[in-house]
Amino acid sequence: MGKKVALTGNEAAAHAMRQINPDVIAAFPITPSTPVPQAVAQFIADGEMDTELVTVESEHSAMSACIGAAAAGARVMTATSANGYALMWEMLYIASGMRLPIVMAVAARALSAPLNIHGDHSDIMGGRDTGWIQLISENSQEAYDNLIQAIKIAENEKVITPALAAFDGFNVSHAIEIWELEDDAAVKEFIGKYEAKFPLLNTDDPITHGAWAPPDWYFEHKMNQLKGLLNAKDVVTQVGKDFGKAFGREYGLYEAYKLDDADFVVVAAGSVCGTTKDVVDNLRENGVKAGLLKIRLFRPFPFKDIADALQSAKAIAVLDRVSPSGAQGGPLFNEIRSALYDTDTRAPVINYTYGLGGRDTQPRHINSVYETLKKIVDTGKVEKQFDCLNLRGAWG
Amino acid sequence: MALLNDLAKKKEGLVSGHRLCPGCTHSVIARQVFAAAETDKYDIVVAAATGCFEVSTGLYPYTSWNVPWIHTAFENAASTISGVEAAYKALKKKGKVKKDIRFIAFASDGGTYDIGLQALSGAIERGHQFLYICNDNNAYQNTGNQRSSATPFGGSTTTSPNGKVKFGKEQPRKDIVSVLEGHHMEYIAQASPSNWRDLMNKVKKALDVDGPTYINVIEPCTTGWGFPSNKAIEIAQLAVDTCVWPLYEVIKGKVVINYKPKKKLPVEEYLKPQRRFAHLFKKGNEYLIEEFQKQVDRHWEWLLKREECGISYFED
Amino acid sequence: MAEKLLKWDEVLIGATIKDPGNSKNYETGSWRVERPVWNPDTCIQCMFCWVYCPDSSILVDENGKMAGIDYDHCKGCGICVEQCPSKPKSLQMVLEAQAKGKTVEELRKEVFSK
Amino acid sequence: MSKKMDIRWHGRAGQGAVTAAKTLAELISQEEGIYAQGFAVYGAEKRGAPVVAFTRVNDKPIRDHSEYMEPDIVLILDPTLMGLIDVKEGLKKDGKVIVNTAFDKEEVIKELGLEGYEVYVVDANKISIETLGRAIPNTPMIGALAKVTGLFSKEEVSKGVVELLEEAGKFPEKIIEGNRKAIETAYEEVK
Repeated sequence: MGKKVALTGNEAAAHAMRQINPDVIAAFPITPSTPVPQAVAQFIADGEMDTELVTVESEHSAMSACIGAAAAGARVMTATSANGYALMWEMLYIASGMRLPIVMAVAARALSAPLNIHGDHSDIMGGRDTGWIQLISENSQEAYDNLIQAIKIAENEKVITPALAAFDGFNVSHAIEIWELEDDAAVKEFIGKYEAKFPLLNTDDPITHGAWAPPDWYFEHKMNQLKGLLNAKDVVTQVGKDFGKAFGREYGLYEAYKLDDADFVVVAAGSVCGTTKDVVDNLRENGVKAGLLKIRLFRPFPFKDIADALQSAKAIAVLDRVSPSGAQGGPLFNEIRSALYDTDTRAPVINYTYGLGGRDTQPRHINSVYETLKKIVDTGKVEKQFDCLNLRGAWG
Repeated sequence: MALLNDLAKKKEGLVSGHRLCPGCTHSVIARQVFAAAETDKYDIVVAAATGCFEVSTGLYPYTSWNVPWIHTAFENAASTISGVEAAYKALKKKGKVKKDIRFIAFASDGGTYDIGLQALSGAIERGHQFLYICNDNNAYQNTGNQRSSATPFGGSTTTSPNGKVKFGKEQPRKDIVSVLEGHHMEYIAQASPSNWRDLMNKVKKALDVDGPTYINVIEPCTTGWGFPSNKAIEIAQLAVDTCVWPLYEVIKGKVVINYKPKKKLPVEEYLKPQRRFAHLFKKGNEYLIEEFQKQVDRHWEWLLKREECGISYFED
Repeated sequence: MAEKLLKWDEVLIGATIKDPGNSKNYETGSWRVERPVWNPDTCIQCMFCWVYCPDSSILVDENGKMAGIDYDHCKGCGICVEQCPSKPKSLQMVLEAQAKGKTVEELRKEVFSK
Repeated sequence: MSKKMDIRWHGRAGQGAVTAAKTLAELISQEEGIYAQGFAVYGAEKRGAPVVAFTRVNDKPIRDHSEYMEPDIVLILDPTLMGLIDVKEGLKKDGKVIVNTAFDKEEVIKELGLEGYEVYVVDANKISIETLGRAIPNTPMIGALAKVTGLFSKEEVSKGVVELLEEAGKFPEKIIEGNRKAIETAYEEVK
């Protein structure tokens, strides 16, 4: 049986790491994920885990050391945020291209400039095409649960691909919440033992890791890699079910909150989903058929499943916690619109950017989104395809 | 040191079929390194930085490596090997790895003096066991001979070309050994493949250290430096005999010079056979050779003085 | 040897290579313009050619002695000839054109009988 | 009685406002059927700068992650902050204010313009100096909060904090005992 604890999202990630007790963690401090390697270092200092902690001199070296350790045959984890994640960027492609099931906790944060240490999704969305599995958590409980599941997903024989479990910087990373910490032994049993496929340290069978592939070969390797990433979808479902059996909290590819009969649907990821659920409940009490589709698995993007889940919607608002940066909308918006293109019921889809650099997104802002959706359905007209929440000055 | 006949019987860590230029000394150095490693006592695992050596020896689906080998990127051979070494410690502790393993990283000057300096410094400071070998070919040769901070004064490269108003690289090369000395590691050395016995001695010593060690090796580049492919070893020897490339060790901070030429040759002897220095011999450029000689002399004198003073960081 | 071009679902994950030292199957001997020819009669077995060969192309017998040249891989750089200390030199470079169609023995005679 | 309440803590960086919010959440996590969330607003404050921390208490799991709050209760850990901050910002009409101060309640009400609000005072600095030897007002303020809100009885709150300190395993017996006394004294003295 687990026990109720009052700990932050970062502490949740650190406890998951303690229980997983990976062979190697290589990490560099960066706000807001710094408390993760700090807590890990303390666990090691107290003899509660025996991981080799490599306190590297940069995030680039953090991911490089993770890759070296994973190729060597170790189970490997790390944590980062924002600019640190960006500094890893080159190595993120290399980790996935070399098929090393490294698992990373990301306390998602805004990227400079201007410098800002607070929560948004600029980092993980910037790295969405690095070939990593991306799970996004709503709260501390999910940060903990997703990190544990990420190990099983990443290491699955059909997948063997690195995975990250993200949670919002500060909103979750630094918020104390009450959640269930499971038994050490139960977690250990759930994740099982790890055997690397091609360990470098097996000197009897020397392996070459990281050869370069000329045009004759590169394409085949990248598509082979993509297959592994795509295989993660079914594995995420299976591991989510198994997790439910083991710990009573089942996970799917996404979470449908009062979605079945919803006319007005918000699609979002991360901690704003909790705030949105409160708003949905409130609207439902007032007879408004509001619903939420919470993204959990962002990469690989389960477009078919999500399009199916959105069939009842009469109008959809997608919330992106990142600037569209010149695209037609935010990355989540583009995925959703694209997924719906092949379905018969193409509800109008609008896009909001919200919460950049830790800007507060309150129930009243979410409420305004549902009001806009209602207006779209009532009038049949979309006035603004793209807008911002809680931005000073009207956008456009 | 064993006879070459004995060493020649050993299984080679690096085999033929690689795509290095004819006369390239990258592989010569690596072969000497493997010949020196006491593989009856330990196994070797190698990490490589992106560069000529890496692209030529790990071109899918071929590998020239007979030992476990990993390449990840240009600037991080040191951090990659530190991850491998951390995994070794972890798995050894858990009994999953039983053998004794020593770690070697190969990089060139680009991946060491420049883009890889931070990762190298970090890995050394953390104290991982690895021998870092810098095959110093004085420029970014893999991308076509662009200047690096290891390019010597006056050297013409594709980004420090000799021209109508410029004479090649205007700055002296970075003294990487001195940079690394600040880490107070147990063993640093400079070697040349021309002096194979000396190089092998150094490799053997370095691999005996349970911590980070570094050997800076001159790697004459027939293509980038501009000399015939059969002259590579001769050029290396001239670098040693002119004291352009002193053979020395820094053992726990104490300088030991391994070779003092009976007759120190003038730098012209080293510069002349190389196309990259050809412009220095044009009329009116004599002052550049004088400056080159001055820089070499100053460094050599400084090394001699340091050897003489014999101070170590550590108590012996 | 022509390599077999595998399909995307046939390659090992992560572009991993499981066959150590398989570059031996790639013959760089074809790059050669000149080739070294060895004369065992004057060879002093110093093994300098072996220690300086960039292409591991000095063949070694079970006693660790120089036994010839691996022409499948030797790129013809000429370092071995340059570094050969015996007097007269026990290695000489000849143009590939000159070597064409001749056995090692025939060529050796031709080069070293002068 | 619904246990739903929103609490705002004002202190200076280093005084333990965040720790107090965390401790309260920890106390609540031991109870069945009650939930808490604690967070702070982070800038780049160094020691001494004013800080704000928040605690949400509810009888349902707390999902809202926004920072916006109309508090039911405001705690002021540092009396010197009183002129600098707007204590009343967002405070509900029937909201309560608990102030760490040596002044009388009437003086505080007048000073802060808190007429119409339920104001409580406790000299947490004096209490912590007497019990712990240092002015660390956060634990006594938890005692005062327990009393004012009725969330915990005196025994529950002092036992709860003592257990947390013991569990942490890094505090000497003297400190733990001092904290127990501080909480109980503040519980009794808040008025």
